[in-house]
This record gives sequence, structure tokens and C-alpha cells, in this order.
Amino acid sequence: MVSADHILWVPLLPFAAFIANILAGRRLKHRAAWLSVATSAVACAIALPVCWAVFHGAHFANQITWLAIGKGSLQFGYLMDPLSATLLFMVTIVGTLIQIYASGYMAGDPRYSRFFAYVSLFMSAMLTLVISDNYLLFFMAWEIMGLCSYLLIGFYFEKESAAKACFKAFLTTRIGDVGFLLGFLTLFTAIGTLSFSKMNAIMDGTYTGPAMLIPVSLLVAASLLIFCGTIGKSAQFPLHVWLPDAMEGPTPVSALIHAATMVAAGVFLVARSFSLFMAVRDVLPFVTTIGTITAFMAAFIALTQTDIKRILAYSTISQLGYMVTGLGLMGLGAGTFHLTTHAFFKALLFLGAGSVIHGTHVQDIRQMGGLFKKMPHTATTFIIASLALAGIPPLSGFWSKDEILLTAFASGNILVFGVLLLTAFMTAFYMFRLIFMTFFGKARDPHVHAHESPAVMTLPLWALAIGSIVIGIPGSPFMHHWFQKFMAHMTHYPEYEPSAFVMGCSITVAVLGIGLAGVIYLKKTAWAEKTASVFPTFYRLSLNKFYFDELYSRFIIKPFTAIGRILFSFDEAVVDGAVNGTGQNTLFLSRLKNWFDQHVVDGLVNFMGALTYFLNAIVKRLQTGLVQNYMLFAFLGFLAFIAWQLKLI
Amino acid sequence: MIVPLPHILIFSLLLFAIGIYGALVRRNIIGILISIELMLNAANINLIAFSKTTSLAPETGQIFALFVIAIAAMSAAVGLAIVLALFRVRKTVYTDEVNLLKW
Amino acid sequence: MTMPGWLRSIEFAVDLSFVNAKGWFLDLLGKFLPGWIVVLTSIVISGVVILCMGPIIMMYLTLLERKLIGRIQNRYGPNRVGIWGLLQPIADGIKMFTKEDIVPANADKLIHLLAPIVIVIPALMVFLVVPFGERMTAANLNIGILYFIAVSSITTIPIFMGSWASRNKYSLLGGMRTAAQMISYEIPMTLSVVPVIMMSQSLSTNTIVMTQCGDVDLHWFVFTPWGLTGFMIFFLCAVAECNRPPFDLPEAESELVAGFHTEYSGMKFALFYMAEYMNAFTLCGIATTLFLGGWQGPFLPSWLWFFGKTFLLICVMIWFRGTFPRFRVDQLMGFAWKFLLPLTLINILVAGLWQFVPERTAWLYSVPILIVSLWTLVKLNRHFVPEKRAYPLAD
Amino acid sequence: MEILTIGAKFGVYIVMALVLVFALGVVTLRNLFHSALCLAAVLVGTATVYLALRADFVAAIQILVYVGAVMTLIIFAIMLTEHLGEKTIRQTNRQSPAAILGLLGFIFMIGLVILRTPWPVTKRALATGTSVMSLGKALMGSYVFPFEIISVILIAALIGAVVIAKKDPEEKS
Repeated sequence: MVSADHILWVPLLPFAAFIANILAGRRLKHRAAWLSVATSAVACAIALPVCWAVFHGAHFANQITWLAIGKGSLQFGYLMDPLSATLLFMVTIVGTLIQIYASGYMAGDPRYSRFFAYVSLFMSAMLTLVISDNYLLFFMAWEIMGLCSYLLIGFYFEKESAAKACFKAFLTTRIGDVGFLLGFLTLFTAIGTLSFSKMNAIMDGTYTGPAMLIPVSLLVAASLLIFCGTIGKSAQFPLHVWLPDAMEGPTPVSALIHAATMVAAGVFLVARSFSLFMAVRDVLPFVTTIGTITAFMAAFIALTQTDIKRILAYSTISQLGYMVTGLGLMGLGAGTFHLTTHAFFKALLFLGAGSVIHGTHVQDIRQMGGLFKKMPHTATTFIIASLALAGIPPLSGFWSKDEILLTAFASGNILVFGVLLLTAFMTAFYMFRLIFMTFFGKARDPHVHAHESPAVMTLPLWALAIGSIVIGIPGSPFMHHWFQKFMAHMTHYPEYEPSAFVMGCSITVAVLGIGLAGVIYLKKTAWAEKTASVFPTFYRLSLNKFYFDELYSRFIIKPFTAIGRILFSFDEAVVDGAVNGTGQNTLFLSRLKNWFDQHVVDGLVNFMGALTYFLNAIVKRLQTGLVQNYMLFAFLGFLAFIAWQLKLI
Repeated sequence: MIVPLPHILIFSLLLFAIGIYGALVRRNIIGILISIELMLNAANINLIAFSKTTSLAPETGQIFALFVIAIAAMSAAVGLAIVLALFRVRKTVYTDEVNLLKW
Repeated sequence: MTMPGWLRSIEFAVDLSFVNAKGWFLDLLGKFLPGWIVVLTSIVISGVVILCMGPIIMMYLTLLERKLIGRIQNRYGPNRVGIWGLLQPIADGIKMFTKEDIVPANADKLIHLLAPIVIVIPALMVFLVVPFGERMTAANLNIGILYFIAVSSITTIPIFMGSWASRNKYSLLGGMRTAAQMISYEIPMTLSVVPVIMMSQSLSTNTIVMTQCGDVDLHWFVFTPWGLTGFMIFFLCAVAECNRPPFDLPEAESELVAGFHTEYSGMKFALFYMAEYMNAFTLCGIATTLFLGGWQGPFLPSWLWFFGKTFLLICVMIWFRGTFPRFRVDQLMGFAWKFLLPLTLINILVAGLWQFVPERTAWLYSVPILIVSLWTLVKLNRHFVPEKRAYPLAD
Repeated sequence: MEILTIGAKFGVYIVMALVLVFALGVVTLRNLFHSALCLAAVLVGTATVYLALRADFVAAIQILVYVGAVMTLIIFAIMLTEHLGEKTIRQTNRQSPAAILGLLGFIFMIGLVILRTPWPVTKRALATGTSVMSLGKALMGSYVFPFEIISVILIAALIGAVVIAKKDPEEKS
């Protein structure tokens, strides 16, 4: 356990940038961007050598006692094992590039410094999450990311839709977070520790600590609840509605948060607690089903979308579905590999779309067309990313998607394999539909004047393009599946031999998709409307996003509001009624008491006064001022005493 | 003991009664003082008479009589001094004219 | 040296002649009458003797005084009435009784009448205690001296009665002053008697005289230092008690006409006069019994010694009258309170000393103490300057 | 000889009666001076009663202190306060009937007590009169403390009386 404490600087630097930007944001003005980029770059510079060391088999971990509660104590620390190393590598690089791009994209925005403050805060939260070694620190970072997504989605809070979208995003992720919280607390009650390394040891049976009886039912509950966190955060099937609306935020935000890092956190969570899921095998089918459903459904909706960013959002959801299915099929390596590669080209796609919007100030692809010539850099990088996403062999997308398909096929889940193939076909189709409608063909909207983005935006695009080409190699046969073996160091999971059949199927499916898209949208543009009329129900379903929003609002929001209204009326009538009632009768009682006090108590007191005065009048006579009277009284008293003494009276 | 004891006690009782009467009735303060002297004398007679009959040492009664005489002399002296002061201030010696201390 | 037997029996017979006479008479009476009458008659006899002797002495004292004053003023006294004026007192008596008895108009008749009577009673009562000779004291009370002091203190009341009843400002003033003087001098007189009582261990006059007996070496108290001072103080107070000059300011003619008995005339005045002289005689008698050994004397019969000494003292008193000028009131009072009283206290102290220390050393101690105290007291009183009298009307 | 004792007893009773009469005089006489003189008579009478009770020292002291000193005080006071020759006004106040009633009750009750209780008369006391010697010893012996205190009180009373009676310097009346 060699410790690399300097790794702690990785999350702290962006945090420092966040504080600087928040406090001195107005004075920094455009320099705020350089501050954020600089800190991310330095963090990246620190992190890469450590990751390189971990790639070569090193393993770093260290804890400090954060909180001592009675006997037990809470340890916070960092854990650098293969999984966190890959994630750290991916997050730092992509984060820095996106921030460079954002400094160009956001130029001239009045709240420039505040944007970069939020981005830096997000970066520091993501980095802490990646290197954290226990569930609690993980959960804290997880929450801060939720906050940042809320702030960044609602960046243009003047727009009504943006405000509603960030609120919706925050609420849906919250539902997932609650599940995740309950999950790791039940886990804590089950195995008594929160730290990943100890949990892995317990699950693998190599734990040297005191033997303990672990109730399996608790583990099942814990894993399911933790998976809820993933569903919420990574926009899986029931809770995916917030991601498309999250596109209201500025594009770099969508790129950073809703493509590369934050949504990946959910998948990373499952990967991190993979030993738990391995220990509770029968939860995995549930995970896989959720994953496949999300993948298929998202892809299906993406087919008919017209907004460029919404299409990419749905494609992200479907790719996340892929990763979750991969993990569900015990393909830890496959899932993580796809996560890393997807981060690169999806970030590129979003940035490309960003520069398109930056150029044309329009988001609807039907108003675009023939932008290739006007925006060559953006177009080419965009096409490269789309090819990677579709899964064309030399690019990274093919290798990672192929791994997942191989795992599905090899582990015997033919139905899953089939659905995934269909999704792959649909992915290829809608990606290239997008390309052909925006970059090729004629300009549909005459008064849209596109222009190429400045260098500061195109350079990160090219960097990411190269990244998405290169990142696939470690997992590909050229490097003898180094990545899978690398992952195997961490936890043991079944590996399968690469099969030519699976590769063949995926390539054919991709080519078919591209071809069909080209035919419909380049040559025979009329067919587009026809397909809509051929499958009207499917078309309407896809267009309206399976009516999920309507369903939710219909079955969840409306009842809750109704219940709220009922409760409100109940409160109004009964509680306030009771309060006012008590108020009334206290008033009445006080008036009664006042009367009683006036007449009885004061009456009594006055009576006493009068009585004393009356008695006084009598006794007063006694004090005559004559000495001899007093002598006489004394003498008579004395006389009475004697008489009494002599028993005469 | 020429005279039997009860007779002397009766005699001192009567003398005492007359003294009280004087004290209660006379308006002149000096009159009151005189009657008080009378009462003290009556008490003295009793003391002397009892000193003869009680089991105590014979002279105790007489010694007490001496002390009573001393005290009586003192009371007369101070009383009359006060009367003089009163007379100088209020030009009167009659008790019912000196009755400011009343309700 | 002791006297021969026969001379002693003669002397003894003469001495007790009176006593024997009375005894003989009583025995005679006893034969016929029951016992209690005998006792009664003995009381009556001694009572009658005193009652007669008192006025007679008083009368001849007045004569003696006028004779002596005359002699002092280089003139003969009264010698017209009888041989050497012997019948003069009788003449005065008759004058007194026949004079008209004037009573002031709004005087308090009863009190006016009572005053002279009440003043004579104590004067006579004192004779009871005076030891005229051996076994010749009327009643040998064991509280003799105290009786004497008590009775002599009663005299202030009649003076008040006299001065108050006569409704006369001068008599009232005189009465007040006399009373004040008599009270002031009563205290030193009483205290000067204390040493004598201490020495003779008893109050009765008889035992006092007996303690001073001795055939030749007479143990009279006057020969002891405290005795001498005591005698001087007692004698001065006595003079003051009887209001005789030089202490007779209150009824001095020049000042307040006649003091408290100005309004008196005739019989009442005579009584006042008699009381005064009887007081003088008894005081001198008591002085002799206390200090000059009473009837103690080598040869002569006891009563002769007593009368001799008493008349000697009376002559001294009369001599005082002839020679000393009158005291002023404040000097009078000052002398009593500031000179005599401290001196008597010191005298008592010395007598106390005398009691516990042998004769020889006692003399050594007491004489210087007394001399020093006398000297200091004189020194202290010398600076006495009366406050300046204010004459509001004069200026 | 018992005739003498009877005579003496008779004499004592006469003295007692006289004393009571004079006492009434003290209380009822309108002229204050007369009542003071009656008081003197009463005092002398009580002295004779003391003699009858064989307490001659006390009798002498009684006369010396009471008649000599206290009477003088009283008479001085009367002279200083009485307006010479002023017609003496009513001397008794209104409460005499009540007082008399009370007194009669009082006399009746105490008289009852005196007559009813059997007074113990010890033979020894009857016989001897007290000599002045034993009185002196007692005074200086067991009663020396009260004796000293009495002297202190006398001094205090003396000074007190002087201070009270003295005319204040600024008071010119």
C-alpha cells in the first residue's frame, strides 16, 4: 500500500479555483476561465503519472480518521486501483479539454466567472468521487455533482424552461440518491464497513477481520438500492426523463456533465461495488433488463428527434443502457471500457453540436443543411465521432461495443444480444440521419449563416477526435485485450474469447444503418415522410418520447398535487380551525375571569379594607393620649389576670 | 412580732390600693409620682414583713427594702427632673393637658 | 496610776447619783404597783427629764451666748435682770409667749402653725441618744448614731413648711437656701462619722464612748489624725446644720430679713429659736461623744465631763459667731461640696488604713496623707472665682 | 408584761390607721403641698411600722433617705412648678369611679388571698431582730453585686436628672 498523498491535490485544485472564482469572480472577468483550465491542467499533470504507475500494476491507498464516534471511527481516504485510475485518466483529460472549449464558447456571457466556478466545483466533486475509497465520501461527492448539475442546467435561469428543467433534473436524481443512501447504509449495517477495499475483501472472502454473519437478504436489498442510485444518476429506464430536458444548459455543460462524467458516475458506482453485485448474482438479471430496455427505448426515441442536442441526449441514455447491460452480464471490463471510450466521442459529439449551434444559432436540424463546407473542422470531427459511436472497426466505439456484445453473446443471453444489435443498428441510423441532415444536402433555411468556430474551440475538438480513435486500442486485440486483463487484477470476472461472428454482426449492422440513413436523407428524401406514415403508431411513440413525461405528470405529479391540495384544505379547516377555536374560547374565558376578578377578588380586598377601617374606628377610641387611661387599662387587665389566677372567674 | 403578719399585709394592701388610686386619679404629675412613692412604700412593708417569716436569711427582706428605697429615690429624682423639663416647655403639669400622643 | 479604793467609791457614787436615785425610786414604786407600770414610769421619768432639761439648757444657752458675745465685743452682756443676768432668759421667754402671734393674711394657716412644732420634735428626739453620763443615755439604741443622723435630717421639712406657708417671697427664698445648705452639710457630717463607727465597730453611742475610755492615757478619737480631721469636719458641719454664723446666711438680718421665719412672731418664733439652740447643744453633745470621749474623764463624775466638754464646744460656736464674717452663698456651697466632702472621703480612707496597719506605721502614713490632701484641696479651692453676676437692669 | 405588748400592738394599729388616713390625704387633698406633707407623715409612719417589725436600720434609712432627701426633692419640684397662690383647680380626673371599682375588686381579691393562705411563721425569725452587723455582712457579702449596680444606677440617675432639669444654654426663658 504505497501511499501517493499528492493525489489529494487533484480534487483540491479545482475546488480552490471554484472558491477563487466565486469570491473574486467579478474582478477576474475573462481570467476566470484561465484559472479553471489551469487548475484542471495541473490536476491532470499530477494525476497522469499516478495513473501511469497504476497501469503498471501499482496500487495506492491511504486513510485519515475523519470522525471518531465512540469506539468506531470514520475513515476518509483515497484508493487508486485499476478502475479509479482509468476513470481519473478519462475525467481529467476530457474535463480539461471541455473547459478550454467552454472558455471560447461562453465568451461574452455576463455570468462568465460564475459558470467556471460551477464547472471547477463539478470537476473537484467528480475527482473526489473517482479517487474516494468509501461510500460516504463517494456519496458526498455524488451529491455535490447533483448540485452542480442543477446549477449548470439552470445557468440561463431567465428562461422558464431552463428553470423547470434544472428543477426536474435535481428532483429525479434525488429519488435515485435516496435509494443509493439507503443502499449503502443497509450495506453498512450488513458488513459493518463503508470502505471499498474492506468490502471487496469481505466479498472475496479474504477479509482477515473478525468473522461475521452477513445476512444475504440485506446484501440483496443493499445492491438493489445502490443500483437505484445508478438508475437516477445515469438516467436509466424509469428515471431517464430529466436528461433530455437537461439540454437547456449551455452545451459544454451538456458535454462535460451529461455525456462524459456525471452520468458515468452511476455506472462507475456499479463497477466500484462490483464485488457486492458478484456476491449477489441473482440481482444481475434485473440490472441487465433495465440496461437493455433503456438502450432500446432511448435509441428508438432518438430516431424521430429533430433537436440536435436531444438526439445526442437520447443516444447517451442508450449508450449508458449498453454499459449497465455490460456490467449486468458480469462484464466489468467491457462496461468500464465502453464507459471510457464513450466519454471521449460523446464529449466530441456534444462539442461539435455546440460549435454548430454557436455558428448557426439554431438547434433544430431541419433548419440546417450543407454546413460541411462552412464548418469543415467541426464536420470532420463530428463525422469521426459518429463513426466511433456507430461502431466502425478501427475506432474505439467498435471495440468497446463489441466487447459488450461478445459478453452478451458468449454468456448465452441471446435475446439481450439481439436487442443490443437492433439498438446498434438504430444508433448508426439516427447518428448518420443527423449528419446528413446538418452537414450534407442543401441549406434548408435560407437566413441561417453558419461560420466556423474559432481555434480555441476547434483544437479541443481535434484533440478529442484523436482521443476517441486512440482510446480504443488498449482494449482491442492489437494490445491483446490489455484493458480487460488490467481490470481482472482488481476483481475476478468471467472473460470470453473474442469471436469473429460477433464482430461480423456488429459491423454489418453498423454499415446497414449508415446506408439506410444515407439513402433516406440524401437520395430519396421523400421516403422520410413515407416511413412516418408506414408505421404511424411507432412514429408517434418515438416522437413523443413514449409519452413518459405525460405519464409521469398524469400518474405521479397530478395525484401528489391532489393529495397536497387535500392536505392543505384539511390543515386549513381542522388545524387552523382548532387554533382559532382555542383563541376564541380563551378570549371568552379571560373576559369571564376579568369579571370574576373585578367583582369577587377586588370585592374581597375592598371588604377587608373597609373591615379594618371599621374595626379601627372602634379600637381607636382606646388611644386617648392620657397616661392615666393607659394605667387604668393596665390595672384592669392585671385585675382580670389575678381573678383568673384565683379561679374566681 | 408585735402584730400578726396578715394584718400587716392587709395594711400594706390598703396602702398599695390608695397608692394606685392616687396614680390613676390625680391630674397633677407630681401627685402621680407621690402616689408611686406610696406604692413603693407599701411594697417595702411587705418585704420587711416577709423577711421575718420566710425561711430565707432574716436580712434578705431588709436588704431588698434598702434597694427598693434607693430605686424609689432615683425614680423620684429623674421623674421630677422630667416634670421640670416638661413644665419649662409646656408650662403645665397636668396629665390631661399633655395628651399629644393620640390618634 | 490607780486611784485609792475609797476615792473611787466616792467618785463612783457621785457619778451614778442620778442613776441610783432613779433606781431607788423605781424599786420603791415596784413594791406597790405591778411590774409593767414600773417599766412605764422609768420611760416616763427619763422622758420628762429630757423634756425639762431641753428648754432650760436652751434658755441658759441664749444667756451664755449674749454674755459671751458681749464679752467679745468688749461690753457686758445682760446683767440687769437677776444677778449677772441669770433671769434674762425667763424674761425673754415671757416676752416671747406674750407677744402677739401675727399670721400673714393668705398664709397657709395650718402649715404655718405646724412648722414650729415639727421643727422642735426632731430637736427633742435627738436627746434620746446623747450619752450624758455613764449609763445615763435615755435609750441605748444599737443604731444610735444612725438614729441621730436620720432625725436631724428631718429638720429640712419644717423649714420648707415654714417658708412655704408664710407666702412670702423672701421667706421662700430663705427656706430654699437653708434647705440646700442643710442638705449639703448633712452629707459631710454623715461621712465624717463613718471613721468613728469603723473604729468602734458599732453604731450605738454608748459603745463608741466606751471604746474611747482609758484612765490616764485617754484613747479619745480626737488624738488620732483621722479623728482630729473628722472632729473638725463634724464640728463645722454642726455649725452649718444649726444655721449659726458664719453659716447663717439664710436668716441673716442684712440679707433676707430673717430667712424662713420672718413671718413668725411670738410663741412660734420662740419655738424656732428653741429648736435652733437645742440642735446646737445636741450637735455639740454628739461631737463630744464621738470625738472627745463623751463622759470619759479621769476624776470628775462622767456627766460633769460630758457637760463640760459640750459647753466648751458651745462656747467655741459662740466664739465663731462673734468673730467670723458671714459666708457668701456660693462659697458656702462650694466649701461643703468641694472641700469638706473630698476631705471626709480621704479621712475614711485613712481610717481604713488605720484599721489594718500597726499604730506606729499608721501614724507615719496618715499624717502626711492628710496634710497633703488638705494642702491640695485648699490649693484647688483657691482659684474658685464666682461667675460674674449679671445685672440686666443696671446697665 | 403582756399589757405592754398589747399596748404596743394597740400603738402599732393606731400608727397603721394614721398612716392610712394620711395616705388618703396624700391622694385626695387638693393642695399639692399638703399632700406632699401627708406623704412625709406616711413615710414617718411606715418607719415606725418598720420599728415594730424590728427592722430599725431600715427605719432609720427610710427616714434619712425618704423624708430627708426624696421629700425635699418633691417639695422643690412642687415649689418650682406650682403657681404661687393660684387657686388650686380640680385635681382628680374623670376616671375615678372606674378606678375605685377596680380597686375595690383588687382589695377584695388580694385580701381574700391574704386571709385564706396559712402564712408560715418560723420561730427563729420571730425571736431575733436583725443586727446591723449581719446586714452589713450580707450587703458586702452575697449582695455585693447588686450593691455595686445600685451605685452605678444612682450615679446615672444623678447625672440624668441634672441634664434633664438643666436649662438649655440657648433657651433664655
